[in-house]
Amino acid sequence: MSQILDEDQRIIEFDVRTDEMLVNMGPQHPSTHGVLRLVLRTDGEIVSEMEPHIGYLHRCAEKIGENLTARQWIPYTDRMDYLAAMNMNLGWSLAVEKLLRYQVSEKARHLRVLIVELNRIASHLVGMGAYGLDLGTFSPFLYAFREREKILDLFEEVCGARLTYSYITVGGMTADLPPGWLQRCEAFLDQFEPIIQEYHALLTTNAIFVKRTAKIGVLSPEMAIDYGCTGPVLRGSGVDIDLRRDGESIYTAMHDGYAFEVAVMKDGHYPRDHKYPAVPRDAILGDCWHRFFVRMLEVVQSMDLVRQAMDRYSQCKGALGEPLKLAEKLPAGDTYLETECPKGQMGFYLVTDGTSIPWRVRARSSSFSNLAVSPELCRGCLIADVPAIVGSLDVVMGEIDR
Amino acid sequence: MRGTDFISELEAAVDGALVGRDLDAVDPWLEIAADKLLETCRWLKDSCEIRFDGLQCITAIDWFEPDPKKAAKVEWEPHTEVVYHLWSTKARASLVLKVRLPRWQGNEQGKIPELSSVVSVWRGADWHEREVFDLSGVQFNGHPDLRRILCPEDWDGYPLRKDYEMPLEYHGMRGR
Amino acid sequence: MAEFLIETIGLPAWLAWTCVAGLSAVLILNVIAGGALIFIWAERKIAARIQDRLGPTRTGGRFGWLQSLADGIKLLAKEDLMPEGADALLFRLAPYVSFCASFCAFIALPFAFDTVGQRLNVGVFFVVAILGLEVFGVILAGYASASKWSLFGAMREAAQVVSYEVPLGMCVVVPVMLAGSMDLVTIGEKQAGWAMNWFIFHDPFTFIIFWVYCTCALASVNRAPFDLAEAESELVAGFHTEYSGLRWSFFFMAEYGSMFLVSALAAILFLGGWNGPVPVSKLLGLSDGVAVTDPFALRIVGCMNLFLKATAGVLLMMWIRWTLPRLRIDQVMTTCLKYCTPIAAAMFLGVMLWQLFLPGGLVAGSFRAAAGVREGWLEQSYRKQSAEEESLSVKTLSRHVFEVSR
Amino acid sequence: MNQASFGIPVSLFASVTIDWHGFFFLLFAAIACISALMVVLSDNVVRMALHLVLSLGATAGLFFLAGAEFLGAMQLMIYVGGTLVLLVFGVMLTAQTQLVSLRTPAGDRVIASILAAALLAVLVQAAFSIESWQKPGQGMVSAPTATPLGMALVGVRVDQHAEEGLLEPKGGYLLPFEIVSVHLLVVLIGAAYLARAKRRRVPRPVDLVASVDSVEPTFSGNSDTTVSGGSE
Repeated sequence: MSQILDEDQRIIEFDVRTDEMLVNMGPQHPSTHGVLRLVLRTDGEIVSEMEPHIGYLHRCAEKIGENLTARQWIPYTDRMDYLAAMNMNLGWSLAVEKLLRYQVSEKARHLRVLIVELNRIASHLVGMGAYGLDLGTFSPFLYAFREREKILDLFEEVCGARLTYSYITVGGMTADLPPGWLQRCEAFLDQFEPIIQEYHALLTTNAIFVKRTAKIGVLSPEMAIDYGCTGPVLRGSGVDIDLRRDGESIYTAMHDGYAFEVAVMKDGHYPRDHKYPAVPRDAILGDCWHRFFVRMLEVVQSMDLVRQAMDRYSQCKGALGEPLKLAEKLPAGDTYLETECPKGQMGFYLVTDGTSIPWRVRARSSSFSNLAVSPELCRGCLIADVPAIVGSLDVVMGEIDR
Repeated sequence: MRGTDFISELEAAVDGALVGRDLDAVDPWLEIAADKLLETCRWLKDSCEIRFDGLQCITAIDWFEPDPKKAAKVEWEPHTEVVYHLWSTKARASLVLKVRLPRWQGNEQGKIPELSSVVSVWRGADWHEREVFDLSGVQFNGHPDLRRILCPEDWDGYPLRKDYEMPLEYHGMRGR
Repeated sequence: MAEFLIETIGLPAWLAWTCVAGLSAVLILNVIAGGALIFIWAERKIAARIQDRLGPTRTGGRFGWLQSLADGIKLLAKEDLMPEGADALLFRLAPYVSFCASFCAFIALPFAFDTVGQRLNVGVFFVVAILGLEVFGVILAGYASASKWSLFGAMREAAQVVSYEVPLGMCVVVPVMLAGSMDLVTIGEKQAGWAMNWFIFHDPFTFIIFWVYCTCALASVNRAPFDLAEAESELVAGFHTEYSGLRWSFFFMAEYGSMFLVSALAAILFLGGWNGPVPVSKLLGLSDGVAVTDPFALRIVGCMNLFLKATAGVLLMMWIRWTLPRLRIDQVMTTCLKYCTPIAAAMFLGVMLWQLFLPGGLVAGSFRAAAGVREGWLEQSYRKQSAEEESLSVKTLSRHVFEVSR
Repeated sequence: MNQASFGIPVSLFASVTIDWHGFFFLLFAAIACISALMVVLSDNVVRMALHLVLSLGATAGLFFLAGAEFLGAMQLMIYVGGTLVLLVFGVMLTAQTQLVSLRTPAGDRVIASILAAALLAVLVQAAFSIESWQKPGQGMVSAPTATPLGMALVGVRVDQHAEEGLLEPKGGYLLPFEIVSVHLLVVLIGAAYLARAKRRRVPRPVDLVASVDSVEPTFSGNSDTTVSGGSE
């Protein structure tokens, strides 16, 4: 503090100088998603400096990965982004299959798209509900969870678990769909369609919500790419990247034949395949509102994908195919594959030395890089904006700390 | 996926950088000399015609076989390898760079190897390098705030090294 | 009541008056405290219904109506702990200051014609002054619990309530201007008769002023989009983070008390207080229009009317709370200084001009009671007083003005 | 009075009469004086502010007792609601640890008490020299006090013109009232101008991330968590 005093007196003698307070938000804070601690240096209500402290949920999954075979590590990928466990399983399975140059059956491919997109809807619902909680309204959280419960029921029928499924594994799926599941999934999608408009009315176009999120935490496309932000955070800033379309060949092969538009604002407007609410006047591209809106569009996009996957899955003649053996021998070498998860691009790096146990396993988490940009966004905002900004990044601590 | 012209371009731009390569692996990679790393990365991001503007991930692999029996059969000798995964958002292309470092600086136990930080090139590298420093013990010179990110501040040892021993006690909590 | 005690039981005068005073005090306290209990249960039920769930169903009967009792017992049983850095005296005093401020405003609040604790001639002014006191308890609580977060909460709340008193004051002056007196009973009485008489339909300006009043009332009671003080997403629970058990319940009672107060005030000032939309009693010939001589039963009906309107106001507040997100502190301030105050001032001017140019109102009808006050006062001042009329002592003048106005 | 026997020994109460008006008068007067004294004597700044609020609140009570409801409500709103909230704000902001207790040296106390005693003597003598204050008050005047005030403002001096039937309303107090309010407005704008934060020409060198570490040790050692951080 001393060097501030001997500054040029003329400028600051009339200024009302309040001393800086170091305030601790978390790690048990109700608004931060999980155990994330934010140290705010505040000057009155203005936050001059924010530093996130992570590592409270670190379970060293990577060290354990060096003692388990590829299929035995699947449950650990569940616990990383526990809101979208299916996407995590898919990411790890595809990475291993890329190393083995193994091709799953046609039926398994469509089933994977179906299950993964359904899990994306569930994850975005939690994101939307928790964001409403950050801004002070409690009801959307309960509406979101009511719908999510229905998806979890569907998953429970498929693989017996509601949160950490370990359903998609290396070489295929652990089980096929139970009879009548497709009709129940169809029923869910039909009744879910109008409810999306409810969420738009309740949050997206709500005047107070727009006031709390528009022009807050504006992330420029260059900074987003520089910090390695991915997923809705990147698309919220207008960068047109979606790995399902421009990812690695093995990942895009899974989605070829599916018609979908990437939810991003291209030359001034979002895709018009459905009736979406208009963008409010004072929302700038890259602010919290746009990140939230991109997630809401992706829910509708995922619903289309699920419908297409259901048709293709039911038309497939061949057998589903068995997953690989538990202790499958892995060829020496290393491979890296990123898949499009709800929070962003989740990368798995696998280094093997020829035995069935990998030498080194590395999970590149999307929320890890998304959160890295938060000090940049929170500089100079108000205290009440910090949960709004961190909430809009939709971070999950399990994925960050691994 | 990298044409030979790209490699010749790279060698022309930064001489002595390319030390090794393997183009027919599942993910072709190039090996870069440790001291030329920062220069290469700056060239890749700014002046190369495929702009690698995104740093996906930095990983450190500890090539060291702890028990002597297997160590005899292994063909590589112990070293630490830092792997950079880059990708270009415009050209949708990805690239893997590897850098070979000794396990300990000057081979005496306890002094961790040095490497120049690429935070000045990609801001995203900040937290990735802090994690590599925290878990695998690689000192990144030029990093603005190199502290442990996942383990507590005063944790000793680098967990992801093959010869890492779990401490018996930490602030009164029993380790084993 | 006092006469009954003196004649029949033969108590000395002063004791009779003491009993009456004690009884009315207890009556008001229990009515409001009872109301608060019901509102706690109602809040849980409404929140549940809005969020597509059931709310309390098992405590006491099918609709969980004993939930408030269960809450009360839980709060009583909880330990009243105090943070070690806290300032003992202030920490204990704060809830009582807040509770008393919120409840002693009911002294001047009439429930039906002339059934009021103490009929103050400055009723409205007194209630607004007391509303300002409640923030004092909050500041003490925030400061005394010696934690950064509570201090933040207290500062925010104090800034908000103090700044919202300005537009609230302006909105409250409009009905006073229409009724010509600050006495709540007179204001209520002016809106007798058909619903058209209510001040909210008096002219377009008062209609807008009613909604500005609702916003300011919401803000000064710290509810719904303006509940900055206990913004759990940022400040955990604002100024009452450190309170638990009975002390915390005092803050809770104060909040519900002032919620009921503010909506009752809105009912009286704008929605005709104890007068129902249709003057049933006059149509049925039960009362001859002069409220003073109404039979006692009509007072009970009056109370019912006011309670219904006030409860409707409270339910509206609850409904808003469970649908709208929260505003930021600077947005709350800008709505106050940039929106509420200028609009209130403009409408105030509008109502004044309206009164001046259209004293009879658009529909020139006899029921324009407010205008009567002015003519009565002017004629009376110019007409030479004949000797036999009593001298214009303070008491006679006010009664005189009062009769002329009806 | 017919002695209806309700089993209450009515005669017991007949002798004792409590004059509530007098009782409350004494109560409020006592509170006002004692808390005024406490303001001077207590050394904790926040306690001082609290006692000041109590004494001003008690004077408001006295006004209500004297039937001047308008004045009482005014006192409550202006003093207790307005000024003191700002005072407590100021006290709360400044009363960090080192400023909370203000010790007055013994010498000053002696001089202060002498001065106070002299002032008190003068006031008491002046008070009792007015004969209408000798005998105790004859009870509350519960007349509506706001209406005549309002009309006095507009010009109809009800209490003076009672006799000759207020022929034509004189100027009243409207003009001075408006002048005072404009004056207050000017004062407000001046204060706001002085207190506004200057636009900085030189951005204040907020010592960025590095200094966060300097403060860090107080938090990171999770065994000795000092309370300086958030309460949780």
